[in-house]
Amino acid sequence: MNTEFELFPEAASTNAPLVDHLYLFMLAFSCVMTILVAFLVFYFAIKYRRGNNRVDRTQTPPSNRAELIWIALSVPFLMFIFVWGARVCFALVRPPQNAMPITVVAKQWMWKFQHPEGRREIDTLHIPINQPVHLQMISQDVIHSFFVPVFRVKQDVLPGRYTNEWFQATKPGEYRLYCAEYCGTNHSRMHGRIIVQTPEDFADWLAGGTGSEEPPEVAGQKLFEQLQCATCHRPGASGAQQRGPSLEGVYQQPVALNNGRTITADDAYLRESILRPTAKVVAGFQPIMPTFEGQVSEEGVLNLIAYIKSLGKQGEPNPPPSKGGVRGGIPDASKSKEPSGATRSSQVPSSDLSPEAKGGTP
Amino acid sequence: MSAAQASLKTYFTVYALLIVGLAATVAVAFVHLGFWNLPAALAIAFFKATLVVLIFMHVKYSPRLTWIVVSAGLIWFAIMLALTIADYVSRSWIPERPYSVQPTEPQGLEPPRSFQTPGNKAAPTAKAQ
Amino acid sequence: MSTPAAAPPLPIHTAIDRPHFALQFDDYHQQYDACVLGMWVFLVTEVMFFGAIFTGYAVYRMLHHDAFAMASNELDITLGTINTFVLLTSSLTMALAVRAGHVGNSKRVGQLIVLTMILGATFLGIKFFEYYHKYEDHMAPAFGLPFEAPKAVNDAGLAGPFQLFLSFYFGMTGVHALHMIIGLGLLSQFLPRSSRIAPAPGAAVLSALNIEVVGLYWHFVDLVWIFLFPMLYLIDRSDTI
Amino acid sequence: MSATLEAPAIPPATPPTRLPRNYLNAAYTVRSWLLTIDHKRIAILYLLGVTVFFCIGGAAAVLFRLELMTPEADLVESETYNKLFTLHGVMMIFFFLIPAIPAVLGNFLIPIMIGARDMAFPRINLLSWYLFMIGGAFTLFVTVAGGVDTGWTFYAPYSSTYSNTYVMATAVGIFITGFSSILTGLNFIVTVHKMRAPGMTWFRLPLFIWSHYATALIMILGTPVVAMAILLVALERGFGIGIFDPKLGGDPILFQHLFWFYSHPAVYIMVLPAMGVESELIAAFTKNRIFGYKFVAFSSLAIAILSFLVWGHHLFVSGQSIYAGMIFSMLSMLIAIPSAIKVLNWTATLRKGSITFDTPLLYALGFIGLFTLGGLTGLFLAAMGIDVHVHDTYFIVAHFHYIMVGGTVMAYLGGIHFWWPKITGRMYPEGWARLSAVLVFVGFNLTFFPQFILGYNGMPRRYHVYDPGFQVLNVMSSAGASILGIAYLFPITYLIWSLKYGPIAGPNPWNAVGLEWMTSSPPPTHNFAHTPIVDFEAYEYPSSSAAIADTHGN
Repeated sequence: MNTEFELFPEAASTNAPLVDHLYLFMLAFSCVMTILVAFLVFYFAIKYRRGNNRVDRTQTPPSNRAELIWIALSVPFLMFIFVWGARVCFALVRPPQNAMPITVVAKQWMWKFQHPEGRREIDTLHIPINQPVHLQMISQDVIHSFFVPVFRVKQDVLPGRYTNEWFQATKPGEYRLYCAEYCGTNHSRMHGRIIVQTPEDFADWLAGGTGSEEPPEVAGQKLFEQLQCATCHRPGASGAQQRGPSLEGVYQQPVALNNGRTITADDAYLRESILRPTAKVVAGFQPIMPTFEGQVSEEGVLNLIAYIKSLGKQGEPNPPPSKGGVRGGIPDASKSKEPSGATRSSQVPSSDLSPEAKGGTP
Repeated sequence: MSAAQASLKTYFTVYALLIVGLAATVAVAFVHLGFWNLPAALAIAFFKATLVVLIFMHVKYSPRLTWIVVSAGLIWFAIMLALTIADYVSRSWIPERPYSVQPTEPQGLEPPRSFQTPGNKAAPTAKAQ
Repeated sequence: MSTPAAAPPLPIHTAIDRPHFALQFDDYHQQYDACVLGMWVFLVTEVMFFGAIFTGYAVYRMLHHDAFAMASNELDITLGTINTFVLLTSSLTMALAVRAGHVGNSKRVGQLIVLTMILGATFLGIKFFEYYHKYEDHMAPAFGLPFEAPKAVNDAGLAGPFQLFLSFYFGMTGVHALHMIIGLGLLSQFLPRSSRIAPAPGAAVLSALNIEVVGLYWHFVDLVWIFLFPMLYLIDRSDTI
Repeated sequence: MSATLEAPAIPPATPPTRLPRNYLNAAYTVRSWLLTIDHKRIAILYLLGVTVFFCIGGAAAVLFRLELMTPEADLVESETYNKLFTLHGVMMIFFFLIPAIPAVLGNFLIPIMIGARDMAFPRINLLSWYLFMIGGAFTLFVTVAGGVDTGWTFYAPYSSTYSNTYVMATAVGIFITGFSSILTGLNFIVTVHKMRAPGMTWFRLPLFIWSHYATALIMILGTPVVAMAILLVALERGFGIGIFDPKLGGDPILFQHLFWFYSHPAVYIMVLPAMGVESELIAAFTKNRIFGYKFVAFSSLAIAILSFLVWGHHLFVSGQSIYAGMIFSMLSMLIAIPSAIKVLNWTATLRKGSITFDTPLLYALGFIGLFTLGGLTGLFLAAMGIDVHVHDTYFIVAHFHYIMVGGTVMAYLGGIHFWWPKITGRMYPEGWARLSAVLVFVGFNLTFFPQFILGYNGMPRRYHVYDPGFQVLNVMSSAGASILGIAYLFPITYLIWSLKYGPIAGPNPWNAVGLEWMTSSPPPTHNFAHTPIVDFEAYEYPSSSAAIADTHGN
């Protein structure tokens, strides 16, 4: 919480120095240029004022040498800044391999976090020091923006699509989190806190959780069974009665589609295949899977995806989650039977089902 | 000022070509060309459009300024379309790891624990200190 | 005043000794050039106006290709083709009217303008019939009307993009129809008036200019439909034969 | 500047011999004003409208600057605060910055500067004013009825589904005002192409005309796209046709693409005319030929063309792909070059001139300094690495205010003072004018320089409640805003005062070179007794032309 006046913001992440170096370089360049222009203006204004006729005003024939030199100098310099800026942005965008995945769901004027161990938080995020953290974010209503000034990171959180962000904290402490994209009445009250702790404190905090929150893949498995997904996606089954492609180890593997294109199965593809199944049908299967739009909440989808990721082939762990984006539309497995509302078991945590599903017919 | 007037015959030939173009574009739609359906439809539409612009709208006989204005309209529409589509096409390309800009491993402090995604069942246990 | 280069000769038949032209111009040629250039610059703004919604359509067609193909097959292709034919014919009659205007044969101009307006009205008639047809099938995605996509689309979970296509269909053809109505309004100024009102001096010359300008607008509206028809109606009809 | 509305701004019956027969005293009836097709009277009508809207936008700014004195919310509620900054944004951009210089100074001067009797389409010129006022009426109705709280950018999911304020009426208002801008642009292009006096070749045109021609190109090519984008939001909101709705598979970023395709070139619609005024002021008060006339002229066109290729730098963190971001970042770097050339050439024009420090030149020199700072901070934002951190913070607010207020408003005030004798035939009081120029410069810098620091510290934009750590800089900014607010009241008062008591200015009080100074001031209804034949170069000032006539070879 920055309560005291500061001229330059604190830097508390591995990427912050990269941004600061570029910023200070540009600051220096701007000061030099402004002083140069200001000096020239004052010098000429005073020297060539009308009253002063001791100065020679013979005109030299106009030559465009000065402008050409100016263009020749500025183009390479501008390209240099462009490349430097792009390199810094690449570092900000590509999460390292061993990042801790945290899911963020932004809602009008609050942030909901979920740790891989299942711990859920609202408006505050506990992270260990020196541990790259990869945030997978989605919004339930309007566009928000996850902005932590001391980490020098910002990424809009969009409704209907995952966006990613990563940082690695270097200094323990409590830092401010803002929503940077205007999102309505309490936009200015949608701030939160990032609490960076040493690994030991973080472990204690993690253990100290109420324990009732199971990890997302366990919640996902329950939801998977309760929605009878297994009838088509029977693990290990193959041959005639296989109506849906098996999901073991499908995460991040190339998937052939029935319109001839192949695509890697990342989070965005899995999410779209749950909500709009026949957008991209896997080769060799019929587009008969019903949509679950409106029956499963955002948290539910995230849990299902976590479960699918956990279905890695025995022994060989799945590669890490990578930055998803809007896929060109890939259908997923199909399912034969419509899940009837009656057989819903009660033990599924209520937040996984979307309000409509709980509240009655979707 | 379109001083030279196109003869009546030209108007009717252009009209005939337009009708042929219409028939062609409808026919092509019923043939499954997969990816090539769109370019074919666009090509026929552009052919018909250039006919209308050059003859019916007298651009063929107009001064050079009219040509510039017409092409400016096309070019600006192309700029908007191309740069917007460029964003949508390249969204799913995942940037490779920049070789030189590695996040500096802070010395002295304990190395980041190798955190596997929840794929393997063993929940990442904090290192027993 | 454009630089006093050799002004191209006036169309022979309309050479009237003192052509009536607006005060701020110096001669008829300058007014003619200015008005034609003005209309062309306005047509560029129209290209960008339609271009914006075409860009939106192109982006969504790329993102939801299958849903758009299914939705496009819901549109009635025969009515679409007839409509295009009607509009191309109206473009021909408009071009002939402009030519007759230059030749100064005002009786012929009146006939051709009436023909063009009839064709334009037919186009609008067919268009609104198609809208009504969609409204009946509960496929008009506006005003909170009941909107049910066909069973196959709903099962496939593509009801969203299906409605998106129809939103674009109604949006684009609606704006185009609005431009048609404005066009009909502009054309109505050339309808043959009763002979009692004596035409103002130089009216024939001015009407030749006005017809040329309105002709450019009408041809532009036809141009937009030339692109609209294949984009909306003919995405992929191969599996419907 | 803004006389009372019912009596048109006509000087009282001074002895007729003093003020010649001109467009102002040609007729006094209200009908002669409201149905005028004289481009000079339309310019005066625009002047009144633009000033009223500037005052409304300015009042909103002062109000929320007061609110931001304290971290907590104590002056207004959050909804009201959001409505205030939206009103400030919409009023200032659509109803002041875009129409100000082109519609007031451009309408008045372009026909006179090229030796024409009037615009190519005078009736369309009047229609443009009516559309502008109707659009303004819509926005005023919205302000009175309850305000709109989406910000001037109207981003899709919030403006189309989640906001329950008067978004629809504001969208219609801006849609109508967009067409006023299109018609003005259309008029400028056709007039410059077809209505130039004999001998007025393209390279004898004043640079004022070049920059307004480039601005007209942007108005023509950009405005229809935002008209369609806002129409789509209105369709989605009013008729339930989902276009940017993510549930239907729509993409809110598509709205941002269409919106910024216009809105970045729109910032060049705001600054290019100011550059045109700047060239005129520098040439007139240094009595010197503009250094590198052709470079300055073509850099206006280069800015107009390049401005359509760079809009993606507004979407670096909005989920746009990084590769598209790289294309936009590189192109955004290139657009800095034409602006840099203009600043270089203005500074070089000062060399070997004979400079008189009248008020317009004070505004012009202020423009050079502040526009340089504004332009350089633009380079920060073009570099993707920094923009990720400073996007949607006060760094951005400071950047565009340096260009808009430091650039466009300073040049607008400079232009109004420079051509005031030509518009009204009377001189303004020099002493008061210089004081207000200095006050504007000081107040401006005190308001917006602290915001650069606030921005990099991480204070987000559009925040009603902020952290205590930012309070010191916010209080400085609010102090500056009060100085700026008062400084803007000075010109309004002494210019109205000058209508009655200002000394009679002759046809060329500044003895500047240009067709507008060759006719009486205020000029007659048809600008020139007989159409002038132009046989002199653009800025042929006697003191410098003698030495150069032979070397120039004509």
